[in-house]
Amino acid sequence: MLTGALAADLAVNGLVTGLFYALMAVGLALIFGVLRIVNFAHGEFYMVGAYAYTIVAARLGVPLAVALPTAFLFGAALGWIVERTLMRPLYANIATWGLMRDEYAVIVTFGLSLLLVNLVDKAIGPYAFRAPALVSASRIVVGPALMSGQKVAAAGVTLVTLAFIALFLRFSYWGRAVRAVSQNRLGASLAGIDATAVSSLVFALAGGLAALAGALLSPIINASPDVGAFPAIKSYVIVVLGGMGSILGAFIASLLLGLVESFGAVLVSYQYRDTFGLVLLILFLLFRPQGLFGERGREV
Amino acid sequence: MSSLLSVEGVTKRFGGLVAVADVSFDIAPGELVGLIGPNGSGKTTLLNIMSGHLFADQGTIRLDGEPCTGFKPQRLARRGLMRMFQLTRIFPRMNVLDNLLVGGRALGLHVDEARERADALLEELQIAHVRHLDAGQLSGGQMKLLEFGCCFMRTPRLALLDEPFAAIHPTMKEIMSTFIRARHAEGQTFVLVSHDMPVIVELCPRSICMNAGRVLSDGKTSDVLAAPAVIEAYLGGAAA
Amino acid sequence: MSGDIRLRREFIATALLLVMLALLPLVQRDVYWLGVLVVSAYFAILASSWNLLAGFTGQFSLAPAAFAMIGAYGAALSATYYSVPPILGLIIGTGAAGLIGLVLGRIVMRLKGPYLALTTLSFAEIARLVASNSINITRGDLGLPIEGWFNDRVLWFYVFLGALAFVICGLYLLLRSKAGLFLEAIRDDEIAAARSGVRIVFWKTAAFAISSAAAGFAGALYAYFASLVTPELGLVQQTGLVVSMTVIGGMGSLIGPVVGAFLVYVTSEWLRDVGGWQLVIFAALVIVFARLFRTGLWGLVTAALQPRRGKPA
Amino acid sequence: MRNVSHLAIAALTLSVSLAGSAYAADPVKVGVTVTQSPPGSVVQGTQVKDGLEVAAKMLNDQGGVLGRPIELVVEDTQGLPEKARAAVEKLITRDKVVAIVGEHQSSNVLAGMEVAHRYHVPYINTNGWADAIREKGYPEVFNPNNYNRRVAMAAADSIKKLGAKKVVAFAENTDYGIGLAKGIAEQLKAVAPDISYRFDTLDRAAKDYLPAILPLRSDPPDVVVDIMLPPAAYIMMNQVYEQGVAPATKTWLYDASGLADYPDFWQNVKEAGKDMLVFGLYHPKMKAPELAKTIGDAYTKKTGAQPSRLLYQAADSLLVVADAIKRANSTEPDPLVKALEATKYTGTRGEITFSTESGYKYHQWLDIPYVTFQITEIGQKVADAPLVEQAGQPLDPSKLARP
Repeated sequence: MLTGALAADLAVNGLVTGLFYALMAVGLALIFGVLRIVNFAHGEFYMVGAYAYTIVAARLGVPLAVALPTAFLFGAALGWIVERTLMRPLYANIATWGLMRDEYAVIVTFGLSLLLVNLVDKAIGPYAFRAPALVSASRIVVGPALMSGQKVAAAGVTLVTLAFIALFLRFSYWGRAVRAVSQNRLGASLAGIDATAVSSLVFALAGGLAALAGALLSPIINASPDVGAFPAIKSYVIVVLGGMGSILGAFIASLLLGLVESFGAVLVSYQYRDTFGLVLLILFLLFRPQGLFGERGREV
Repeated sequence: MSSLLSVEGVTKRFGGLVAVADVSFDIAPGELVGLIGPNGSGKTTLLNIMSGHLFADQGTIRLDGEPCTGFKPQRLARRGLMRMFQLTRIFPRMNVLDNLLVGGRALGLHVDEARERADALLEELQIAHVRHLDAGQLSGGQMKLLEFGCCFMRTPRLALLDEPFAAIHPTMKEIMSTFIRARHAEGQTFVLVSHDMPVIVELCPRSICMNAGRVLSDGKTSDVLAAPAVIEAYLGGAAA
Repeated sequence: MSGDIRLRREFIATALLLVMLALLPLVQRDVYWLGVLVVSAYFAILASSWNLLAGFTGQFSLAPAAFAMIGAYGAALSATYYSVPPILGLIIGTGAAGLIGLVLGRIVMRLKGPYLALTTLSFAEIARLVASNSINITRGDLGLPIEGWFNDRVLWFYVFLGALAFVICGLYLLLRSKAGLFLEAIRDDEIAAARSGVRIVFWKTAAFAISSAAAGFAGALYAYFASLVTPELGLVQQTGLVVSMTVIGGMGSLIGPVVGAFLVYVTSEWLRDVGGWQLVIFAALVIVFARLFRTGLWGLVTAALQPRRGKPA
Repeated sequence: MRNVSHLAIAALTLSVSLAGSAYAADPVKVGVTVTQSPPGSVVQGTQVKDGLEVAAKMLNDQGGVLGRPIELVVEDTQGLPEKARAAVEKLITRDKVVAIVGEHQSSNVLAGMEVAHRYHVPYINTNGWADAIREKGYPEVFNPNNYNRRVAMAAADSIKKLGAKKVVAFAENTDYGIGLAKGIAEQLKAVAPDISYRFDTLDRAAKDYLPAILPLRSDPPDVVVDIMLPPAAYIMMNQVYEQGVAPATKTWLYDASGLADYPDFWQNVKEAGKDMLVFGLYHPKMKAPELAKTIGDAYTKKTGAQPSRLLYQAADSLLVVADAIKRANSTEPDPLVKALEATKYTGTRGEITFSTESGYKYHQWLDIPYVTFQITEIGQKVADAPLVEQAGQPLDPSKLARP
């Protein structure tokens, strides 16, 4: 039943979805690369971004060109604060802890996620907010596929942002510093790189990107307190597939997951489409922990 | 054959590097063998292979003549082969007494038996006063003593000690060497890895010197240390 | 103080706590509050079982709620399609959770830290998604209604309290045996434990299976109590609550999770009428405790009881 | 997070031997369960809540019932059955209400009425369409609102009149959605067996239905039937339009859920709503009793919004209870249930009576009026949307405007 037209449709839509995933996952991969932890509050950065954009654009009536960066900054600020207040102990000597490093990281980020979700739920309310679309066109032809203008615009912004991030990591001093620290924290700090500052930077960046993703999609998904849970889980899957900590891996894995879900939903099962990624995650962790491209092995 | 542990043509490669190259020797019951050699000569790798933490690419290890290559550490432990690590490994969030009990109970001692044994060890190693502290709070030396003790909760057939004396206070060093001497007198078998030549000379009747993964010399400690190859190795090691 | 003395003290404290709870119906017979206490007990069982994994074995699973859900569906499905009696349903639910736990535990044996957390989280999500999307079998999010067992709220309260006591006693017996020693050893240093001759695979898998079974037991019991089983039982947020309760009460102690569960749950119900910021407060508490008082409330209490021996915090 | 705190009340979803009947105290408390937060339809919930408040105010201005004012006790269900069930338990055990009204989602009615049945407290189903609710045959449950069988018949007739050969329905994964989707299947088999019909069940919490929609692009059906509620329905409609499936020259969009008169309809859909055919339970051009105007005006005064079917259904639910209390001259369950069964009350949509036949007709107001109309302009008010099927008359294709 898979006609050429349908296949093209699924491919285009899958890739676009993958782009959005990437915006979330890259940040998570950066954090893991530098700190060796999974941020279980990543989805809440996304949620905060969605609200920031919606409130700034819809309530305060600020132009979208301003609202989007505002969302990014919101997420970045949050990420920075989180790193400063909660992540510092991770570099401290943890031998004497009642809690070990990994447990601490999981509990704290997990608790943070609960905190943010409920804070927003109480402070702003459980209602879903509708955000103004980036463009009003409700149908645009994209190659073989049709797509809502909002989606096309969001995809465009995403592409630009990702390209920018890539250049930043590749060429800027701080970009190189980030890569150095994720390869060898000790070595990097011996080489005079401020690993702590890099950690802050990475958290801010990750927070900003996730928030931007939330902002871009809020017109489609409608901001609500628990809106982050889903994209977060997707990005966990992606980070594992791409090889924990590998940025390029995360990007490619994002597109891949997008395609897998898009085709799987039609060819395999619509009902269980969301389990595909999770099954992949488990299989990868068990049989190919270094992911598709990562070199690093599982910590045993 | 009377050998307790026999290493036959064991070889281990890491990528290009040959860490252990066709090493063979036997250890008879009751022996106290010093395993010496410059850094990177393959001592620890060899020990890891003997204790089941690494698997040899070639060659076999025999315990009482039975091949036990590829056995997991816990299985070898149950066979009475005890390993003390160079980097101390204890249970930081458990108190000192429980640290010892783990070994005893795992090797099938009854609670009370294990208790008595532990108390005796604590006295002998002079760390009885910290028995109820969490091991994580001990000083480096005390931790070493504790791990040392863990190896003797149930008299091992063979104790593999990796640098027990490295970087600890002389009195603690003394406690351990006394302990070793006493047990050796009772017929306990040891393999002792150390850079501390005086201790080796003092404790070990026999020594095996390795360099670049090979056995340079094996025999009476004094002869081994006198062997030109050995001296060369150490000087070379020093020069390098 | 030695490990088993500490454990015995915690056990006695827990026993006293349960006895006090058992007296509550004398003063409070309001069905609403009895219900709240029942749910608290439900969470206390979940937290205690999770604590066996995270607190004593160092396996930081994020699937306790999922196993409770599995237990609940085990009971509900067998009741719906084979109309088995509640007792049998309980056994089926517990068994199903325990069996799946055994398999999962064996699979994730070698995984640590974030890797273990992610794998168990994914498993939990898969379980929930399957439950909520297999509409023809489970009626999906609409939930599977089952015949309540009995209706007397006071009786239910004692059933759950009994179940909790049962689980606590089981854990106590397990932990004071050599198993407790081995599990803690594995938590602290697997290699050292292996060196000492501890059977790592066996004990880790066993702990996972037992913990899962206990969670499944709680879930199955809850199914008969609520008489409606929905996939929401397996939501990650439910796990979040279990973690919070354990951390606040005190991880790695027998009594901590129980205290945490009743404290967090009853207070949050009690605060419900005044704005319902309770969940915000508790989430914040979790972070504060993890950051500053890593041994939880119980740790603070014991520290206060014997100031001269500063316990590691 | 809500899902957790809801567990507590969920704990109370059990009958209790004590506290059998909600005994009355000044004032007369009536319990209300509505959706006030997602994933359920908040818009529906708000309309119902406002409608009930308008009706309550009107009643109280006229001196209440038995000389006592009516007090509404409102609980949020989030559209989740477990919470609905818990809410009803709380209302009965804690607040001692004399009756429950307002529920507007079938799954929640099915969960909540169990509790009401156990405590033997009257339960007025304000907007639960699922036939299963009636088929349970609970004496406490009354249905002065629409039922799936009726929509199914209407939809089947319309589809037949449209001369469709191939029909696809998108149904939400609820008792309402699945129930109605199956109902239409049965009716079509009865009236037009040659029409090929299938339905996809969509998760109302999902944000992306493309995987279900894309396959239709290559071979579109003649009619796409919507059996979903907002906000999911809006997302689905937009994506169906975005993919050029419907409304399109080849394909009609038939709304079987009465979407068009939701206040936020046009905020959420644009072109996607134009040319849509709507099964309507309310249209200003329908003839209605005096009371409708009174309530309608009060509602517009209170909310500034146009009257809607849910407003009238909500109002009638409460008015029927009040009427029964007056006739029974009591708030005790038994007399109340008896009085309700004997209801012959002219509410805002006509004379309400409850059939006692078993099956889907049990305690159902059988002949609630409905119409079919077509949205012909973006942003069009329901009032201006031309009727293509008058109440009680067959659909007239000549009145239809092809997209």
